[in-house]
Amino acid sequence: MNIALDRSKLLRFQSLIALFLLCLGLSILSDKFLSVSNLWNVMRQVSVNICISTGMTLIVLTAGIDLSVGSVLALCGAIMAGLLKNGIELPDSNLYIGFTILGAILAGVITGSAMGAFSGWTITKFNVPPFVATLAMLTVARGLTMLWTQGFPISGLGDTFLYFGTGWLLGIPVPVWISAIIVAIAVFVTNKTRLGRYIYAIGGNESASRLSGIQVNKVKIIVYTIAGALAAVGGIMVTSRLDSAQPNAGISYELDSIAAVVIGGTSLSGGRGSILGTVQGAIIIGVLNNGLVLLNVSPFWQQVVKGLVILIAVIIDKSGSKNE
Amino acid sequence: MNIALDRSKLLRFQSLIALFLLCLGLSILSDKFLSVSNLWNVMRQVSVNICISTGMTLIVLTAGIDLSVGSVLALCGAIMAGLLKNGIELPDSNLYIGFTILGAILAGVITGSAMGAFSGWTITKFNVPPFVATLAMLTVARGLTMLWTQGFPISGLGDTFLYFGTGWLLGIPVPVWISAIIVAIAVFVTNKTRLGRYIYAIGGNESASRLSGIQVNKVKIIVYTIAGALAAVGGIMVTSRLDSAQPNAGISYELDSIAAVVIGGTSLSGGRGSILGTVQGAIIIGVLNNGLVLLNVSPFWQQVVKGLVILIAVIIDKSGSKNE
Amino acid sequence: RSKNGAEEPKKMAIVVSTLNNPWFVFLAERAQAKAKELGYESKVFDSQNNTALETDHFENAMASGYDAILFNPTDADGSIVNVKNATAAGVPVFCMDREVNSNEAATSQILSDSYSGCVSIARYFVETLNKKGKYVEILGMVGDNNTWNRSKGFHSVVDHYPGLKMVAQQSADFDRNKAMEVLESILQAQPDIDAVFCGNDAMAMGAYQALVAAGKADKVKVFGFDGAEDVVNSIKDGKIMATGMQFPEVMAQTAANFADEYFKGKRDFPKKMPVAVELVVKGNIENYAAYGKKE
Amino acid sequence: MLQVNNITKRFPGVIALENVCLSIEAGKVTALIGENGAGKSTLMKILSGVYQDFEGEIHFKGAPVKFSGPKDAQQKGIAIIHQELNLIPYLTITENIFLGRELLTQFGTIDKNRMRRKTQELLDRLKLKVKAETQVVKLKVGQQQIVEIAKSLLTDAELIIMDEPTSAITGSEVELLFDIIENLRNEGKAIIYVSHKLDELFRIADNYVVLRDGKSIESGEMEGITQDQLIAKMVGRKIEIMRKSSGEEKCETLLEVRNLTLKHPLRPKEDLLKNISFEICKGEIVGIFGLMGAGRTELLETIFGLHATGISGHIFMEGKELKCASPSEAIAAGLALVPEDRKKDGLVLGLDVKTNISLTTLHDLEKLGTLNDAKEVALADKYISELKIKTSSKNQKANNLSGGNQQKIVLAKWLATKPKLLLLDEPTRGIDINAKNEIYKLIIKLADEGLGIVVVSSELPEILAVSDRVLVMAEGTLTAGFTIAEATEDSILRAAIPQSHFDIKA
Ligand SMILES: Nc1ncnc2c1ncn2[C@@H]1O[C@H](COP(=O)(O)OP(=O)(O)OP(=O)(O)O)[C@@H](O)[C@H]1O
Ligand SMILES: Nc1ncnc2c1ncn2[C@@H]1O[C@H](COP(=O)(O)OP(=O)(O)OP(=O)(O)O)[C@@H](O)[C@H]1O
Ligand SMILES: O[C@@H]1[C@H](O)[C@H](O)CO[C@H]1O
Ligand SMILES: [Mg+2]
Ligand SMILES: [Mg+2]
Repeated sequence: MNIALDRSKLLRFQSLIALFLLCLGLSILSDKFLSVSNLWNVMRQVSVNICISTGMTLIVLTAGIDLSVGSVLALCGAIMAGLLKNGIELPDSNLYIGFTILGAILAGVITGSAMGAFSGWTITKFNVPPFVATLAMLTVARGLTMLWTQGFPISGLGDTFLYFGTGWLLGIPVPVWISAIIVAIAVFVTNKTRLGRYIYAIGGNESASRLSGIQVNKVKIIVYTIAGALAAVGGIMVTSRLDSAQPNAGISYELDSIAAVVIGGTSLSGGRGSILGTVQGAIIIGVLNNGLVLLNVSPFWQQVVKGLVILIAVIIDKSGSKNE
Repeated sequence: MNIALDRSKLLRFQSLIALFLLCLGLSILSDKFLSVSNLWNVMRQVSVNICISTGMTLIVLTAGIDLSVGSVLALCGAIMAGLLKNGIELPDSNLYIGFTILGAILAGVITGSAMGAFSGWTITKFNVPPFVATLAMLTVARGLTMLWTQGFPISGLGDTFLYFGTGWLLGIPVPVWISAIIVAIAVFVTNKTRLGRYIYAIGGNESASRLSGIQVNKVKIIVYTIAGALAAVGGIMVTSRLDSAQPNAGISYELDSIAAVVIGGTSLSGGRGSILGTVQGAIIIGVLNNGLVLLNVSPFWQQVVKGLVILIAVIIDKSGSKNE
Repeated sequence: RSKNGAEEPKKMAIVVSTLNNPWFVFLAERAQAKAKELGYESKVFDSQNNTALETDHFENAMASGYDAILFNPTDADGSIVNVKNATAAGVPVFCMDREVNSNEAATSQILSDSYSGCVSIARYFVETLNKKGKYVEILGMVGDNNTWNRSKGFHSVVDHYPGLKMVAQQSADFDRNKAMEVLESILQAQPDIDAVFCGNDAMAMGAYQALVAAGKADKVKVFGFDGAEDVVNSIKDGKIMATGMQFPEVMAQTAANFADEYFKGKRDFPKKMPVAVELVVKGNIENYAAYGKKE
Repeated sequence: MLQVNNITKRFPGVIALENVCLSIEAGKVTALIGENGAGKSTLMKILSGVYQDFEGEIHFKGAPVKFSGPKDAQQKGIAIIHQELNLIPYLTITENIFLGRELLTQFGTIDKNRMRRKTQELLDRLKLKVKAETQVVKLKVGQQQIVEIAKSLLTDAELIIMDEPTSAITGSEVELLFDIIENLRNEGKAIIYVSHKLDELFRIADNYVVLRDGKSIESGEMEGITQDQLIAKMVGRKIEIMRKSSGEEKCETLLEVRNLTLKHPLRPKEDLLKNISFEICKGEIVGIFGLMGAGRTELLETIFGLHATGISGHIFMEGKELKCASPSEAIAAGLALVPEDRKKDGLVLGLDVKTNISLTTLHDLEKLGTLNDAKEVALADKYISELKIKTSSKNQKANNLSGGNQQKIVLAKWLATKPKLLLLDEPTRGIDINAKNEIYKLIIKLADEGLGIVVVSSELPEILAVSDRVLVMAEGTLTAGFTIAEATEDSILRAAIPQSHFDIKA
């Protein structure tokens, strides 16, 4: 009577078929695709999306959503860059505080966490739908970014800082390391810890979870805070890669991120899905972007093709995992 | 045992408090706000959002979502403008088909409906989550717009066509007429017809609806088709107002539209909400945009203020309608 | 760089900041046409105003063997890294229209000078308004450095005239529809303005339409920047006062020619080659067409 | 009227029905009985057109039929009350009852007034005192069940299937339903009645059909058969029906409730609970009886910390005052609540059996901050075997289990917390007689181990079977308390009938 395959097993294969077909097609169409350097290339490019989509997955698993990731990323990147470059000057007290790289990064991550926590707080305390709360945060964080940067990029952050976005370690790009570590932790948390279990339970049935003694609000706030922190980590990578914090960085990242989550098989109504599915979703999107360029598809056609391929990938997925 | 207030009554008041407070605040801060001409101004500006948000409301009521409204709007506008201005030329057969305004509009609306129907079809036939299906459509429709326009605006559409966006009829701007008529029909459909009833039922409990013999898939396809057609109507208004179809029209309209729906009290999980609520939501957003400009708030601060006000509006709403 | 020594045909990548704006579409199109004319394969990459995506494009372009990059950067600072990486890998980069803030990074930069372009517009602005009046400024995207180059160029002149009073400054994201809506609202608060200065021509057209709807088109003077088709026609009809004509075609063709010469062995290019922005007004409109001089 | 031949229905990995045959006569009530998971609901879903992929054939009114869907079956004359409520929460009663078969005006619009009138008639006939335009979400489970009944009565069906129609209703509502069934039978309609309440079957059924493990075992006439014989056919062996032998022990107070009052969340002038005081001793089982809406659920929820506002009075657990602020505090104090609506409040339906069982005790399964799989599996195995949960695997989704087995999972997850006081709200709703018996045994065993247990139930026999003491509630007040020795059906019922009923009659 062993009908039910282990859930985790199933999810791991969820979108692999689509990804495999995509890669197969691309490697037939272009001999450049399967080269080692191109594959690292793709992986480095998807790192940021994997990083923020990991947080997004946790949120979506609780049946929430976070539209603010892109602007929180921009804000945190700008704060890091600004502190690193200019420190804080308090003109009247003649005080100047300089920041080390670590200090600046910490400040950025704290900012991201605080923004996430604030969203989580409005969502749980005032019962504001996550869509609205994070839409408001999207706008607010973008505004704060503009205020902080006055609309100008903050550039020239020094070679050490560049390492996070452009360095290599043991033959693997640093951003890939960062996102891999984050994914590993998130997989561990979702599968092996209480918090992870609560996340699934809340998304599956909030009221039953509450009755089971789970502190639903606390868990939700934690999850939004984590997502904010991960957006900040994304901000480190983007800023470091460009050696510059762009005031309009991260625009519409929320769509790419949610797309990765959903293509990876996580249900927007919560309770079902996995981090590894999301990673596959993000890679599918990344491979697609890379492949369309390799194949020399014109930019206008690219959008049409990209839309259709995503659609087909999800359809293949669905039919592959029907017996779930 | 008369706990249940009439649903329709409740919803009609849902976001009025927030809207009222907002208007009160603005009329204190700026003496220009409450002038008749400014109010028509706001109403004209929100017409497009009301129009597409009406379709969005129907979709959200079925527990769906449509991210493609903005690009479908752009595509339909471009097709209308292109046909109106250049007709269709088939070079090899030496054929030229000219289009009247009515013909061009019809072609646009048919395009919009077809795009909507296609989304609905993929959602129901292949069980693709609406988020993904319409995200794909967002990309595809934008690509098609670029292909059709080759990236250049199509301008100079003639004075008659301008009437839809800029004309006045009986002292009321034509776009306001158009959106009012659409809202009236949609209110009628949701409250007085089977289709409306089924839309609520499907969003409330899809499997129970199916058990009641409702053709769930058919209803969904109809709803996405209507939303596509309404996006096309939005396209008429935008194109006509500008006397030009912009290839990048409608970018990120989906967020404004969903925000109007949600601020108006419609639940993203479906089954609950109303068209009139959405109208109020759209007006809140429109008033806010208008107010911030009237007060000449600096563009940097605008986004911060806008985000916070939306948040507060929803919180007021929630506490106002707690006894729902 | 092919394995057996036989030269593969060279390819040019054209990386532009966005295609959501006809001006850049035109720039990309012209570059592509010129490359083709010179006998090269080329491909257009759309960075969608996103510097990180631009980085991806650079990487992808190098991975798939492009030999030169005709480049319209998203950001003067943020794009430096991309340019450096490419030139370090032996792929020359020719900047078009917008610059990167580094003298060494790019092989050559063929630039449109927004700042001085707006200085000329501002002089004409002061002159037509007779040094006094109320005006509105409509900015482009606030996170875009072109927005500020233009605004600063403009204010460097206009701010010296106390009679000229800016009554509102709002952003409309380089978008025609937004500019119209923003100005509609501004007109409610400031019904008696004399002029509108817009950061690009799309917004100038939107502003003009708002004025038409409000019945003020003949009282309020509109100024744009770019030299887009609609605005050139409108200047002819006296609807819009002036614009700053940029020459995307010239820049695109120069960049493609430079790349061609680079392939043929030339290495010493001017680090910076400014392409002046010319003031277009009704008086000289006969010399101009959309995005350039009349043939 | 209806003939079913050799029906087989498979779910992935499970054969739910195997060569089932039965025949149903017009003008008769046929009882369909079987343990939880025997396949009753599955069979009913096939007969009402919900499942279309099965082997075997159905003859209806002499001709073979194949339904294309539920609506088709409905149009051909088969109506069903599903075991699981199938209502749309945010639509009104009227809208639900007429869903998919709305009455239209001559203009093609929805005829709200006519539908509302018809609905109100039906509701009046079923004595449900709510307005037809009330949203279903605002109804209690019992009231929703009556709406489901009303839905099936709307059209003139030839065959009416009732899958556990009384699982959430009590006393007078049940009587009403029986009257209606009687009328339908007299009109010559056929009725299939699925229930675990055997005494009901003896009152209304003419014939019976027994299913066991997806196979049809036997059928015959109710006349002449005894309850024990029926149970034996169902279970495959004889079982002893439990009854608590009440020993008088001295009381060591576990829970003390003093002057508890709870305000109505919306209408502050109204109290849902009025000045309630009672005690529970260690090792004692207290049954709380009341009619629908008496406030029993509210009482348990308040004790469990689900109504943080509007409370006055005191609750002491082992002498320490409980703040009633949140379930997690209640759990920490040693309380456990098995809620009335298992789907809404009890289970995470999309998760598997194992995960649901362990949800309340995850901190015990942690080692170095990591959940220990082996411990979790052991916990699940323990309760699956102890409570005889019928599931294909501990990794089966809770959603795919039969109703009774779902209830056992909820019990399991609370027993796992090793509570001192167990609050059970309708713990055997929808559970078969055998499983019920197991649960009674378990309740009694737990009490013997020193747990205090509160059993809220609408079934008098159940109350009388397990309680040491019976409390009766009506309209939010405690109207009577009996020791089990004093308690009689009559006295309990008398105390349960709200005072206002007498007022109206007087
Ligand atoms: N959708 C499904 N997927 C897998 N298995 C199912 C599904 N529905 C029912 N089953 C299985 O089929 C069997 C019969 O279930 P059914 O619901 O018909 O039982 P029942 O007799 O109505 O029980 P109860 O008295 O508890 O309501 C059970 O083993 C159940 O787990
Ligand atoms: N959320 C609510 N909003 C309004 N009234 C409510 C709510 N919950 C309960 N009530 C009312 O409170 C009273 C007590 O309900 P409660 O559920 O406690 O009764 P019960 O004895 O458990 O009945 P049942 O047998 O239906 O479970 C009822 O009159 C009910 O209508
Ligand atoms: O000239 C172009 C366009 O006008 C655009 O609108 C902004 O960037 C500039 O470089
Ligand atoms: Mg059943
Ligand atoms: Mg109850």
